[in-house]
Amino acid sequence: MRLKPEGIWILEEHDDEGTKNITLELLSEGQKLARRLNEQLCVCLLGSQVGGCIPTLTQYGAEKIYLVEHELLSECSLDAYAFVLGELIKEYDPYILMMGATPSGSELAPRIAARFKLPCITEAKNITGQEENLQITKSAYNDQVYITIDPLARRPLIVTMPPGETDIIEPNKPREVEVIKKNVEIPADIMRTKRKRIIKGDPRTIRLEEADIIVSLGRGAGNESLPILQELADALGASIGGSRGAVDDGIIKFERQIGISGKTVTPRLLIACGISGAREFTAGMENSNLVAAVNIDQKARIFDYANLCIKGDLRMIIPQVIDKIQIAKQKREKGQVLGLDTKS
Amino acid sequence: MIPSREIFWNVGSQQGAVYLVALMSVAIASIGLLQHIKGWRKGRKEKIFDQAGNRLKYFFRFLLSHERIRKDTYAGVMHLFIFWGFVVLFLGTLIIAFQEDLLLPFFGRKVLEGNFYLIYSLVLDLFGLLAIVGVGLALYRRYVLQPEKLDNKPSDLILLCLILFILVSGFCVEGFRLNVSNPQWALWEPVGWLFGTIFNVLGIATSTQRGLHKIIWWLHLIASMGLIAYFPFSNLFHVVSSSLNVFFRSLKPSGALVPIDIQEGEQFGVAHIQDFTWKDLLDLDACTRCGRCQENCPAAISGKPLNPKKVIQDLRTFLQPFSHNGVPLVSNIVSEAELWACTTCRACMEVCPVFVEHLNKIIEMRRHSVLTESKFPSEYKQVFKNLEIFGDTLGKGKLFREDWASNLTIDRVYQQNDTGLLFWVGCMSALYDERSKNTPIAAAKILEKAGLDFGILGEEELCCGDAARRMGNEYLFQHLAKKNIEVFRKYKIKKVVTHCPHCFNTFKNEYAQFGADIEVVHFMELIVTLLREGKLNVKSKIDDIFTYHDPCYLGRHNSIYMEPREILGLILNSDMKEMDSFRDKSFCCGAGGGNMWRAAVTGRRIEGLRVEEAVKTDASGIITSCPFCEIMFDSAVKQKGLEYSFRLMDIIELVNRVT
Amino acid sequence: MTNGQFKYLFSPFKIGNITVKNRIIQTAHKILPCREGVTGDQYIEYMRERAKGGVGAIVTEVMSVHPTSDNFPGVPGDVMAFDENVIPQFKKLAHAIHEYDAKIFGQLSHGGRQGNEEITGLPVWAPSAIPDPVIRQMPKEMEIEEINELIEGFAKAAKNVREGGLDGVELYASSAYLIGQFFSPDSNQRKDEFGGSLENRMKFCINVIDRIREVVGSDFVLGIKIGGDELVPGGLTLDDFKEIAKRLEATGKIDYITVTPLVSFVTFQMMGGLGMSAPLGAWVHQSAAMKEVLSHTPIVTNGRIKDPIQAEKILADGHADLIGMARALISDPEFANKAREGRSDDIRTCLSCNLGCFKRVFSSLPGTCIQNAAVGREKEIGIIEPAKTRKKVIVVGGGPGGMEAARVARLRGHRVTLYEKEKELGGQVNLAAKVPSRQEFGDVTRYLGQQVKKLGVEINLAVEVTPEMVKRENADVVIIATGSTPFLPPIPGADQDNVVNVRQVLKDEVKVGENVLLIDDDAHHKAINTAEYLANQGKKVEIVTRLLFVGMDIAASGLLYPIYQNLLSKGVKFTPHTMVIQISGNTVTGLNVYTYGQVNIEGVDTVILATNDLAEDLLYRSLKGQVKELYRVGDCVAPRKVMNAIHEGYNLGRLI
Amino acid sequence: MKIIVCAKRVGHAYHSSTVDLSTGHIDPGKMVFMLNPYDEIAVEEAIRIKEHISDCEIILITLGIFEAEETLRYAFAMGGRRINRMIRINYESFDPWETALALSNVIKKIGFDIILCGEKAIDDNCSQVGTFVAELLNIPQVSGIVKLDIVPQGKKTLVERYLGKGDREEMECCLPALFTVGKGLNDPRYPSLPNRILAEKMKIEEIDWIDLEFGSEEKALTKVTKFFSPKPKTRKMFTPDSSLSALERLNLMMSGSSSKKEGSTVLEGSANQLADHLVKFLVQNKFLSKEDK
Repeated sequence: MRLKPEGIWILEEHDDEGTKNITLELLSEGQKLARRLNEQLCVCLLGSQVGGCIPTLTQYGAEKIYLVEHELLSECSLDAYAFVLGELIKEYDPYILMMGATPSGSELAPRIAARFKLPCITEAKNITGQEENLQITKSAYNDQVYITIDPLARRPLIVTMPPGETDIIEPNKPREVEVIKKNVEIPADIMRTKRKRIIKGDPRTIRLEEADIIVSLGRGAGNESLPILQELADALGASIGGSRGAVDDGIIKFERQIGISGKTVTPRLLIACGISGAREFTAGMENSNLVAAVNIDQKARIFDYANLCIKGDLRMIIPQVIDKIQIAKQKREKGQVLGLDTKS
Repeated sequence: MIPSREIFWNVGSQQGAVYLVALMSVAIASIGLLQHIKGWRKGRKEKIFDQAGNRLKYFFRFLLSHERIRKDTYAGVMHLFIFWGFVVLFLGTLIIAFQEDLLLPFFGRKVLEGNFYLIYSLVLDLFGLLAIVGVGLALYRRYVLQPEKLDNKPSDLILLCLILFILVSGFCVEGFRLNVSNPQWALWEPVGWLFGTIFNVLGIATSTQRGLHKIIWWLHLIASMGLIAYFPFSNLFHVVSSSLNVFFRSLKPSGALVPIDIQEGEQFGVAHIQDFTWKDLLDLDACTRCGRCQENCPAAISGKPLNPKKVIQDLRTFLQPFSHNGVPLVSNIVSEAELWACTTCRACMEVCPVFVEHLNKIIEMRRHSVLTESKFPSEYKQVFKNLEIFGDTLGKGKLFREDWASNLTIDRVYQQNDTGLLFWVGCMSALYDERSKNTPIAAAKILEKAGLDFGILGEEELCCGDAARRMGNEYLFQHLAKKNIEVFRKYKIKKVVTHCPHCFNTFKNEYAQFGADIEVVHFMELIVTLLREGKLNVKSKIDDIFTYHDPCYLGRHNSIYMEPREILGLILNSDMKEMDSFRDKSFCCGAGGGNMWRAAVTGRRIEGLRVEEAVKTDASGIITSCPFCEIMFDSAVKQKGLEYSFRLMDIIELVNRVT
Repeated sequence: MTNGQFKYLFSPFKIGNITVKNRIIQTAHKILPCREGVTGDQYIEYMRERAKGGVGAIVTEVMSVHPTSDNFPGVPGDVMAFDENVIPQFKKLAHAIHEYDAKIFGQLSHGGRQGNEEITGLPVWAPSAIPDPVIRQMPKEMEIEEINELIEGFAKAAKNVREGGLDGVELYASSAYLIGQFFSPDSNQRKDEFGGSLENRMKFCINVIDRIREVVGSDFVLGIKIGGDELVPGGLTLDDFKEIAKRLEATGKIDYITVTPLVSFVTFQMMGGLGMSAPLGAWVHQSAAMKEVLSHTPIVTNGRIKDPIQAEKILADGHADLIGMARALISDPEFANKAREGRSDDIRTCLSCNLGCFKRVFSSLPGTCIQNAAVGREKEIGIIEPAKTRKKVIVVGGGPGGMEAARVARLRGHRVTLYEKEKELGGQVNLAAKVPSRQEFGDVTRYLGQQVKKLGVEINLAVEVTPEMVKRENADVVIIATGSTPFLPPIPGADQDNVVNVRQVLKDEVKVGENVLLIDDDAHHKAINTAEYLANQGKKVEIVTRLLFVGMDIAASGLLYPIYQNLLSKGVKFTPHTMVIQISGNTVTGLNVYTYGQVNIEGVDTVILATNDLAEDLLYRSLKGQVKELYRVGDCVAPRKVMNAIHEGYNLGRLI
Repeated sequence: MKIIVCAKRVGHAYHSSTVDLSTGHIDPGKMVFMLNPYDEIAVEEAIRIKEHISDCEIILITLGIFEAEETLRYAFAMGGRRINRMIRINYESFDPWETALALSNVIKKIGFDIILCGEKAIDDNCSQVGTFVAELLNIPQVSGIVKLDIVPQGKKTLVERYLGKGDREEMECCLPALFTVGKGLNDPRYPSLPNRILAEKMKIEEIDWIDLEFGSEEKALTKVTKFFSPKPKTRKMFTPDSSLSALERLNLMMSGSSSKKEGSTVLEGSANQLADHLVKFLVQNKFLSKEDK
C-alpha cells in the first residue's frame, strides 16, 4: 500500500476504427498535466481484443497501460466498465482519472465517483494548481460564466473533458511501455443494461463538422448538379457541403459552407466537385484525411490539395460513378467479392 | 268622381280567406321568430341597455343614412332602393289595413280618397319601381357580376324571386285593375298604367284581364303572406336581427378586449356555443353574409384558411333549433388553422355594416384553446415562456432593455425623484435588432429637443401583454399588466407616451380594466401637439415621396389617422402618396395577433402584399409608426430584394431628422 | 440573432479603464496627405465614416514626436503631435469618433533611420549609424541628450493627445521605427546602456513608457504595437518578440499589445505578405504565440483578416483578444455594422490588392481604394442620395465599371437594366482572377454582381447590344461600359500566328507553346501574372520589357515580392531595357534602349503581348446624339485599370 | 408503477454581465429563474407515461430554498391531477454529491420503479446528480435518453440515446432504473390555466435537511471557489520555428503551411474511365466495403 495516490489515468475510448480522438485529446492534455505535476501518465485500456491500440497510445505519450480484456467489455457497458475500473482504482489508487465527456464517459465518471465517494467534475476546461490545491475550471451558466471548483481532499479526482476542445499533439514514435495486464472476473449478474443496436445518423441532417464523408460542390457544379451530387452523397452515406461561391449562388445553405467564412471540416473523405479551390475554401478543409477532386479545369488549385485529381465534367462522370457504386453494392449483396470493372 | 279605389275590388267575397292566410303566415313567422330568440338565449347573460338614448339616436341615423352600408356604393344603393321601396310599400299596406280594419268598419270613413289617394298611389308606385330596380340590381350583382365575397344559397334566389314576384305581380294586378276599371287618374299610378298599357298592346281581352286580375291578386297575396311566413327563416330576418345588432352595438373602446376572471375555474374562454353571450349570438344572426369582412380580411386575401364570414356563418348553425350544443367549437366548427390565422387587425369589424364583432369571438375561442386546452401553434410556446421567464416576447431579458440608450443620457424614472413623463419603449424597439432601436433613439432625441422632462423604466419595463392577450393567453396578460401597473404606481406615473401602437392600445384601452389610472398618448399625438405649440420646429424638409401605412392598432383600433398625415404634410416637400387601401381600410402588416412569431403556414405573406401595394404607388419608401409593421416590412422588402431601393422608416425617425 | 453568430466579435472588451463596444479595431494607417502638421479635416471625415460604420476603436495615423522624424518612407507630412497646435484638431477628431460610441487612440512614433533628410531637412537619427536598407541615408547615432530629448517628445505628444480628448496613445514600436530599431540588434549596435543585452535594447522603450505614464497618469490607455518576426537574417525572431512582450507586460503600464506584420520595409516584403498571394490570416500565429506567454495583456492581431467569420474564429480559438483591420475598413467602412446586423454578405471585401492604398500612398498620392471611390472624400461624395427623378437607365457592359454604375444608379432609385455579352458578369476581372495567386481579385465580381442582383437591377446576360436595341428601349440614360480590346502594336511580325495576347491565353482560347516570350509594355499585373499562370503549367517563360524592370508600376504596392519569388523560383527569365522591334517566325529581335544593341531571342514558340488595349467604343460612337443622355465609363473611355472603371462608375452613378 | 421526477429550479444567465468582475460572484439579479429545461422534459415524459399506463403514480421532488416551490408548481401544472405528490427538500447545495445524497435518501423511503431526471442542469452544467442517485440506490441507469418505451410485461424498458455523429444507440434496461433525459425526447407541454390554479392550491410536502438520516462522513466532495467571465482557450496553430532561417520562416508562412498534397497527377480520359478511377479510389480506401446493412 502506497502512501498517497499516484498517476494520472486516462480511460481510453475506441470504436471499430481504433482509439477515438477524444482519447488522444486527453493524452495531449494529460501529458502537460503529468509533466507539471510530476506524475506518470497511464491509460486504462478496457475492451475485448484491444491490444492493437497500444502503439497509438504510446505514440501520444502513455507511459503505462492497464489492460483489461474481457468479452463483456466489447461494448461500452456502464456496469461492466464501472466494475472493472473500480477494481483497478481499488488496487492502484490513482491521483487523477480523466475521461472524455462522451455519452459513455459522462455516465461512467459520476458512477465511479459515487461508488467510492470521490470528487467528480464534468466538462472541465482545465486543471490548475497542485497537491492539495487542485483547481478545476469549467463552463457553466449557458457559457456566460466560468467556475473554478476545488475538489477538496479525496482522491482520485475524476474529471471529464469535452471532446474537440483540445488540440492533439504531434505523435511520437511508438515506444515500449509497461503494460499491466489484469484479469478481472466480471460477475454476469451485474450487467443490467444491454445494447440492442446502433441506429445510424442521417448524413443529410447531421452537422457538417461531424460528417464522416463530405461531397462538396462549388460554383462550377451549378445548381443543376445538386440532385446528382445528393444522389452520390446518399450512395456513400455522405453529407453535402460547398464553397462560398455555391452559397452565394444559392445552391446550398450557409450552414453547409466550408471555408474561412464557413465551417472547418475534417472528414475522412472529401469529394470536391466543381470547386476551383480558392483559399477561402481550402483553409476550411485542408485537414481532411483524403480528398478527391473533380474539375473541368486542369489548373484548378484544388488539385494541389487532392489525393485523387480528375479532370472532366462532373455531370458526365458522377452519374456513372453512382451507377458503378450501385452495381458494386448489388454484387456484394449477392456475396460476390468486390471487384472492379476496368474495361472502358 | 273622387279618386279612390275599392280595396277588395274583384275579390270581394273572399275577404275571410285573406285574413285566414294572413293569420297563418303571421303564426308561422312567430314560430320562426321565437326560434331565433331561443337561439340568442342560449348565450350567457350580459347587460347592455346602457345609453339607450344614444343607441336609439344612432339606430335611426343608421337606418336613414345607410352610412355604413353605403361604404360599398353598389350594394349601398341597391340596399337603399329595396329598403325604402319596402318601407314605403309596407307603410302603404299599413294605411290600407288602417282604413279597412279600423276606420271603415268602426268609423265608416276612408282615407284613401281624393288627392291623398292620388299622391299615395304615385308614391307607392314609384317606390315599388325603386324596389324592383333594387331587386334587379341585387339579382344582377349576385348572378351576373358574382363578386367572390358573395356565396349564393338557394334561399337567396328564392327570396329575391319572391320579392320580385310580389312587386311585379302587384303592378300586374294594378295594371289589370286600371284596364278593367279604367279610371281617369290612371296616370297617377304610372307603373300600373304602364303594365296595363302593355297588356292592352298585347291584346289581352278585358274579360280575360279581369280573370287574370283575380288569379294574380291571389298569387300576390299568397306570395306576400308567404314572404311574411318565410321571413324569419330567410336572410330577410336581418331586418330584425341586424337592426337589433345595430342598436345593441358595442360602445366600449374599440381596441379593448373584455377581461375574464382567471382566479377560479375549470373552463376559460368559449368552448361551446352557450359560452358566448347572447349579444355574441345575436351578432351571428345579424350577419347578412354580405362578405365585406371576407373581402377586407388580410388572412383571407393572402390565402390563409381564415374567412371571417365563414367563421360567423359556421357558428351560426348552432342557432338553428335542433343543433347540438355540446359540440366543442374549436377544431370541429372553427379549425385551428382558421383560429390562429387572424391578425386581429379589425378590418372585418370596421367594414361590417351591422357591427358584427368577429374579433372577440376569435379571441374567446383562442382563450379556450390556450387556457383550458393548452393547444396552440407550437411556435407560441416559446413566446409564452419567454414572456413568463424573461418578460419579453423575444426571450432576450431585461438587461438588454437599456442598450438602445447607451449613447444617450436619459434618466431612468427609478432614479428620479420627480417623475414627469414616462417614455415607454416596448420590447420590439428595445430588443428586436439594431435597426429597431433607431425609433426609440429618435423618439428620445425629439423629446429632448422639445425640452420635455421624461424618463424611461429601463430594466423595469415588462411586455405590455398585448401579444399574450391577443394570442388568447389572458393569464399571462393579466400577470404582466398587474406587474406593470404596480411599477406605474411605485413611481407615481401619471402620463405615458409610447410609439408602439400595441403598447399604446393596451395601456389606453385595457389597463383601466385592472385599475390603472394613467394618461396615455401616442408619440404622434405628442409630436403634433409639439409642432403646433412650436416647441418642435421643422428645420428642413424631405424631398422624397413616401407612402404611409396605417398600423391597425393605431388606426382602426384607436382612430389615429389624421396625425401622421398632418406630420407628413409638414415635413415632406411633396404630397405623400396613399396606397390603395389606407386609413380605416389599411391592410395589415401580418404581425398582429401573434402571427409575428409564426411561420406563414399557407398562402402568400401578408407583409409582402402590403409592400407590393406600397411599391405600386411609386413612392420611394414606406413610412409606418409601429415597430411590428417595420419588422415585417423589413423582411418583406429584403425578400423582394428592394433593401436598398425602397426605404422603410418610422415616422419618428423622419421627424427627428428634420427638427 | 446576430449576436449568436458573432459571440465574441461583438462582445464588449475592457482595455485599460475603458470599454470598447466590440472587438474590431481599426489599426493605424496613413492614407491622406497631412498638411501643416495637424490632423486634416478630410482625414477626420474619413475617420468619422469608419466610426459610424461601427468599429469599436480606432487608432490614428502615425504621428511624429520630434521634428527629426519622418515616419513614412517617401511620404511627406506627419502630424506633429509634440506641438500644441494639434490639440484643436484632436478635439474635433475625438468628437467625431465619440459621436458613434467608438474609442480613439493616437499613434506616436519616431521614424528613426527611416527618416528622410530631404523631407525633414534635419539629419536622420537612429540608434546606430547603420543605414536603412530602403531609405539608405546614413543616420547619426543618437547621443544620450538626444535620446532624452526624444523621450520628452513622446511625453509631450502623449500629453497633447490626452488634452485633445482622445482615449489613449499607442506607441509604434515595430522594427520599422525608432523604438523597434532599438530592440533589434540588426539596427542597434550601441555600446552604452541602450545597446547590447535585450534589457538594454528595451531600455529606450521602457523609459518612454515610464515617462508617458508619468504625464498621462494611470487611467489613460497606453498600447504598444510591436512586430512578431523581423524575417530578415540576423533580425529578431518570434521567440525574441515573445520575450519583449513578456517584459512589456511586466512593466504593468501597458494596456494592450498589437502584433503587426509590418516590422520592416526591407524590400517591401512585408507588404507582399499582406497581399493577396499570402494566405488569409497569415500572421495570426504571431499573436497566438504572444497570447500563450502573456498572462493578461490583451492582444490585437492584424494582417489579412477581412471576413467577420474569420475574425470570429480567431477570437473563439483564443488567438487574439481583438481584431485589427485597416484595409478591410478602407474598402468597406460599414464592415462592423454589416456583420453585426447579419449582413456579412453585403460586405465589400478587401482584395488585398494594395493598389489603392499602399501603392498610392508610397507614391505620395492620396490613398484610396480601388473598390471604394469615396475614400478620402467621404463628405463630398460619400453619401448616395436618392435621385430627384427616377430615370430609366441602361448599362451596356457588366464589367466592374458597368456594374458599379448600375449599383449606384439603382441605389439612387433609378430603374436600371444591365446588359453583358458574356455568360457571366465581371469582364476582365474574371481573367485576372484566373491566376491562382490572384483569385481574390474575383471578389470584385462577387460583391458587385451580388449587389446588382440584390438591388433589383435587371440583368441580361449573353446579350450583344446593338444601337437599334438601345434606341428601342427609349431609356433616359445610357451608360456604355463596353471595355476594351487588345491593341496590336506596330511591331513587324506581330500579326503572325504564334503571336497572341494575354487575354487569349488566360481565356485558354489559344494553345501556348513550351517556350514563351512575354512582351511587357504594361508594367502592371498583366505580364507577370500571365507569366505565373504559364510557369505554373511548367512552361519556359521569358519576359521582355523596355522599362527598368518587369512589373515596374506595381513595385510600390509591395506585391512584386511574392510574385518575383514565385517567378524566379520557377526559372522565369527577365530581360529588361529591351524593346522588341521584330518578330519573325520563332525569332524575336529586340533592341537595348540604352545601347541600341540588337538582341536576338531564338526558339520562341509563342509570343504573348502584354501591351496596351484599345477602347471598344463603337457602340458609344453610333449612339452619340441618338439618346437622351449618353455616358461611358471604364476602358471604353480609355483603357486603364479596375480602379478607374469602378470610380468612374461610382461617380457617374451619383451624377445621373 | 411509481415514477419519481427530480426537478430543479435553475438560474439562466443570458447576459455577459452576470459575473461581477470585481467581486468574482454571480449576481442572481442578472439571471432569470426557471424549471431546468431538461427536467421539464423529464416531467413531460412522466406525464406521457401516465397517459398510457393508467396505474401510475408521479412524484415530483426538488431540492432548494422556498423559491423552488414556484418552479415545482409550474412542473405540477404541466401534469395537473396526473401528478400525485410534490416534495421539496429545504436545502440548497452547489455540490452534486450532497444533492444526490438528499434525493436518494428521500426516494428510498418513497419507493419507485422509474426515476427521471434531466441530463444536466443548465446552471452548473454538472450532469452528475442523476448518476449519483442511481449509484446510491444501486439501480441501473442510462443517460441522455431520447426515446423511452416501457415494455408492458417484464418490467423492462427500451431506450435510445445519441452517440454523436447523429448516431443513436438502442438499449434495453431492466426496472427499476434511473434515466436522465436529453433534448429531443419530447416537446414539453405548456400548462393550462386550470392546472395552474390547481397547482397553486396543492400542498407541497416539505422535508427539512436535518431530518434526513445521513452518516457523519457524508458531506460535500467539491466546493465552488470562483466565478469569472469566460475566455476562449488558445488553440494550437502552426507557427514556424524561430530557429529556422528567415527565408524558411517566410516561406512557411507564405505557403500558409497548408497540407498541399504532392505528387498526385491529374487524370484525364473518358467519363467512364474517370468514373472507374473514382470508384477504385473509394474501394481502395474502403469507403464502399464498410457499408452497414
